[in-house]
Amino acid sequence: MLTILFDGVAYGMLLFVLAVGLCVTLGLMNFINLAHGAFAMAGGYLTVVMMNRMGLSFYWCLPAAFLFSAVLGVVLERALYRRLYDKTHLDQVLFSIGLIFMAMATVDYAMGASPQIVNLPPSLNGRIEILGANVGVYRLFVIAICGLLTIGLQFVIAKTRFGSRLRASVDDGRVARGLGIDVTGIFALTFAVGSGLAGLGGALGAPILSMDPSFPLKYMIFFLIVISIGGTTTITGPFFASILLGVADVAGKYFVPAIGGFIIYTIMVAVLIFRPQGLFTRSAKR
Amino acid sequence: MIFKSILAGAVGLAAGLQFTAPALSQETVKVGLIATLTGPQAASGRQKVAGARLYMQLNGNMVAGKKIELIVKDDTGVADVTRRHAQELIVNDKVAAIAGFSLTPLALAVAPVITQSKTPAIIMTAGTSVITERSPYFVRVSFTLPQQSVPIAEWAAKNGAKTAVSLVSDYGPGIDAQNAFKMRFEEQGGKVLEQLKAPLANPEFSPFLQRAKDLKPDALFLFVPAPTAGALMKQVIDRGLTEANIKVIGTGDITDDDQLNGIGDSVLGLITSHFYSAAHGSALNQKFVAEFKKANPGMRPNFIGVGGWDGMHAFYEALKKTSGDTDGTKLVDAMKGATWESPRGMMTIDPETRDVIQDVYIRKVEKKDGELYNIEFDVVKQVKDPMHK
Amino acid sequence: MSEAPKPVLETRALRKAFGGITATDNVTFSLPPGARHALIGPNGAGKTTFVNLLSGVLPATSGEIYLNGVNITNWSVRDRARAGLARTFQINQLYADLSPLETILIAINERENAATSWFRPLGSRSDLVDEAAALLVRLNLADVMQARVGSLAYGRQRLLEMAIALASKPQVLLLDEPAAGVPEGERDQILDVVAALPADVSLILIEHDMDLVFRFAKTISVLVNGALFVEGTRDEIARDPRVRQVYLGEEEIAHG
Amino acid sequence: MIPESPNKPAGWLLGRTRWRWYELAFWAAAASSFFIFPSKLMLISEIFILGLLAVSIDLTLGFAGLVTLGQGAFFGVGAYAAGLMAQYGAGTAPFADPLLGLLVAGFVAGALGFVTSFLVLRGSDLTRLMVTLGVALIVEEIVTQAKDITGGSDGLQGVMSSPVLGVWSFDLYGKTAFWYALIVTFVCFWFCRRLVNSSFGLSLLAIKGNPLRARAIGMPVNTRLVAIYTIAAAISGMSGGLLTQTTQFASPDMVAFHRSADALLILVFGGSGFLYGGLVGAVAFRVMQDFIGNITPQYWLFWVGLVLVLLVLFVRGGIIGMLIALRERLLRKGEGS
Repeated sequence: MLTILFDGVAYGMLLFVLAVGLCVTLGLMNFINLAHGAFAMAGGYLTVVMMNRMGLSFYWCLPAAFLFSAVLGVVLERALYRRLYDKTHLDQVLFSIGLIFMAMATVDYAMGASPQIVNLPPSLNGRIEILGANVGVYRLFVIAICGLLTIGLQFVIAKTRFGSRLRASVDDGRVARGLGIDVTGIFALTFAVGSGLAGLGGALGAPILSMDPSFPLKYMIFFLIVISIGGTTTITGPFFASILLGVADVAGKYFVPAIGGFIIYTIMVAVLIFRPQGLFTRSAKR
Repeated sequence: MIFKSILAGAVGLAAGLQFTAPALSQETVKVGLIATLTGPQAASGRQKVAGARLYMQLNGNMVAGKKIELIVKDDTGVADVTRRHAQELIVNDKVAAIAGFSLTPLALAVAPVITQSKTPAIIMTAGTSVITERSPYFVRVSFTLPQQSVPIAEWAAKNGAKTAVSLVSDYGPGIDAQNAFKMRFEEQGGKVLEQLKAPLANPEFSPFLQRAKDLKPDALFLFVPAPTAGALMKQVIDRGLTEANIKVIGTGDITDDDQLNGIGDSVLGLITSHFYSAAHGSALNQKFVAEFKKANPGMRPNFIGVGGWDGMHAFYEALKKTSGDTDGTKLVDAMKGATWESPRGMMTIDPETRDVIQDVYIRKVEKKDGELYNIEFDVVKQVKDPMHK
Repeated sequence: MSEAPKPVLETRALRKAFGGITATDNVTFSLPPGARHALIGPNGAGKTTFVNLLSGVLPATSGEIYLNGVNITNWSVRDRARAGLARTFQINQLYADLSPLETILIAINERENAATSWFRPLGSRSDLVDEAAALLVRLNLADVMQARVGSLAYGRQRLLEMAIALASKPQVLLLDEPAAGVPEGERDQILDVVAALPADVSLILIEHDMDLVFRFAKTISVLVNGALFVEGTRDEIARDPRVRQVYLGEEEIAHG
Repeated sequence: MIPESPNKPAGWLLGRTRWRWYELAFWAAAASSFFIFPSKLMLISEIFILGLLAVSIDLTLGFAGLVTLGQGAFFGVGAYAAGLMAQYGAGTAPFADPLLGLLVAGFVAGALGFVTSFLVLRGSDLTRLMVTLGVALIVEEIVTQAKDITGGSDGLQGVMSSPVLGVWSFDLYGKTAFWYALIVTFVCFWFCRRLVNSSFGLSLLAIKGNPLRARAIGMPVNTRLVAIYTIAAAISGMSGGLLTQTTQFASPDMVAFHRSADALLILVFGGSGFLYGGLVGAVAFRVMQDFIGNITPQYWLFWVGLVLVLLVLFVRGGIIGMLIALRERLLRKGEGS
């Protein structure tokens, strides 16, 4: 039982790292970037290339994936995304679907359509007993990394000057601008960090989820669910939403395998019906 | 302004059509190959096309005085596109036969078209038993899931497994495999504790695997479509099922030759049953593997690639037998009962069911020359699909 | 004016708070039939909030609103409109891509329950179209009847804004700064239209422009900080020193 | 477009709803494609069907301003409804009748549209996109899970409809399918055209343009939105039924996300809010797919993505919007000289 909970938490944590950047940038600029998964894919494939082709250690891949996706993010943001801030949501959706298509075809061209598999270093393989639960070492590693990241993010947002400016900008961009906060700059930085986190999530997920070119589309739905449940005003909302989603998905498939696939969608629609602003938004807004 | 757009559309349509406009020639016999070249199943499509092209490259494109032309179409894995391509290939390109079909629904979608037009359709991949019953013009050179699952069920029962759990992808072939496995395993005195089905588009197998693990069976039988197998095997290893003394077995799909090296050493020793291994010892297979690798750098032929090869072979031989007559019914009749040596070993088209009869091997994953291979160590000769009555 | 019998529109202790800020503070007010009433007050006095409460755009925090003696406090914007309470908006709420004719037809169709007709083409009810056209003629918009609303001069858009409200043949009409932002040259047209409104329509005018207020209103309420500061006839208000102090004085400074 | 005498406003309004020569030309071209491209009948039928789906999205998006990412749900439900009618009614004449099947498809999809319409009334564009997407995903799950009825991942196979009106059976060349799809598409389109040109259509524009103003006029905004959402769902369902009947099977990818996405792209590609945008977009999209697919079958997605990105960045109103802009520029130039 505990093992299932543990797996669910690990899966949820991974989803959180993958999706958190999207939540914050959505809240910040009210921009729907469905192509967020493409940044995760970039990180995942970088890991594949670094490990399988260049033979580098998995541990090097994680920071590299972060940096790679972050740079990619900032370049695209400056070059393309910023032209779309004042367009309608529909335009943004179409634009980012277009980007997804391009990313999928590019990866297909460069890396082939087969799923790429990453082999973990021996130190991360195997299973250990914790509190009577039999858990995979790698999942423990994922939880540890994601947990640290979450605490780190929370710290940055709650305690630093950048964090307070970010919060102000998310709360009300117009007022923040009026106060002389460089919302555009904050956004570019947040976008980069968010993309970088997605890349890191892709790298972390590569050994579990296997990378193939349809990754951004496959996970887009999960991101949307995280946002719609968690809201976009804080990072605690998406965090709890991700954990809830991970646990519900894993437990659902474990206990009722026949209808496991339904559970997450049902949760999403139920939340949107009863709490259209998200499940965790109000509590998170104090 | 709308008129202009119509004009533009019409001109564009015409421009688009030039590329596929039928260029009829009496000397040419066309074969339509409908493969999935984009989307999640793209890897299988490329194997198939590579196998078919390789056959033509090594055996020339002249058969019975006719030039064979292969027309490749991408169905993107969507059934109505498969159907439209089939219909257009038959009606416009006047192909003598169509071939391909990476998934069962894609094959089933063309059944009414080939029956109506009396066009042979050679199934190179899809593996649900029922397909060949849906039209008298289906001929299968690949395999059926029950055909692959029954031998491993027997092997498992013989090797001391009393209980088993099966985990398959939730679609036609998976259910076929699961049922055939259960049937034979229980005939041999075993007990299948639970039949688990994971959604076809499922990235996370861990809850299903955990459930299988918690049921503590002697054996876990797995089947998923080839491109997903890598991810599943990773999670099987990661979940520590082997350490829990559960014997992981399955059909060869999960140790797909194309991906085996990517999965890594952790699958060493895994036992599967399948009709093809790139390590098959015959001279023909060694030549096939070598040429395939030469023509497609970075790829290693798998059972789908060999299906592409044999599909072309079946057509070549049938056309020879009819002396170049491309009448669909005659071609299908010519294929019935045909026997030949494939890179996989000897195979026959069952004259009754038009389904493939072939040897099924029990193999173990081993390392050879620094690469992982499925090494065959036992064989069940000339297996018929057990589901056909 | 409280002695007037059977008010058309009435509020009792109406209150609206945004967080800690009270934008409308215990306003009890009544409007007799055929009234020509102006609501004035300094910037931020809560005039527009009050109109939004009356028309249902904002829900009241507490208190009640009555239309013809019926409690409409919890009615939707739409139900109030159908009951005869029409309004214009301080900032034009128009359809830039439609023509004035269509714009007016939308309102007339709703009034006549003709908007659910989905099969007959627009314009097949020539009686309704003629009525729309007549209204536009009355408001001096005949020449631009078929133009794109977005291409009209600002003053004419303000007229159209009023025409929409009139098209629903309201009993009570709330005019939210009809002349706001209209250049001097086009102002008279608006004043003429306001002056020529049918006598049986009860009017509430919110306005900054004192010329307009004094030319048009018979009674005036002054709102300060969301509360009703003073009420009276035009002359009473004009003479009231407190009003001069809080409001008119400020105006003079602003104008001076 | 040509203003008539301004003192006859009713005539002016009526005149704007009259059929124009270029509309007639469009449909004439559609019909004559039967003779021009006899080898592409299936593809053209598919274009009609896709175009009709896009037109139904135009009703909600282009006229009522509701964004949706899940029209595929209605399309798929209609597809399965028509398929099941034909399959279970096979042999028994009235049930396998394609026209009855189409009506049932429309009705079932409309019913689903009606029920789910209440979900899209609230919230922002973002929640709408996600709710519609969520509904489509759930429908997709149901279709894959309910194997006994829908055939699961394998889909419904061998759906044989009776001959249309008892006379024309569906043939291999797709001739019957072509005319059947064309006529159904035309009738549905004609219906939509009447709808948007009516008082009801005008009131939708009012809601799209400014819901606050519409309410202040006394318009029951939510009722209207429910109505149009339901109608659009029914039309989507009929287009889905058409696909099942002309291709003789139904499969889960008729409900899949890419259906909704494709249809939306097609609409935006063609230009939303013109009603013809969906049809023009479907033609252009398929031609492009065919064209690029023939050059590079593996990577055509890239070019589609690029076209989308460029479209969003540089073009307003899709193909039709572009043509209108071009026409206006030409007219202005004409006046200038």
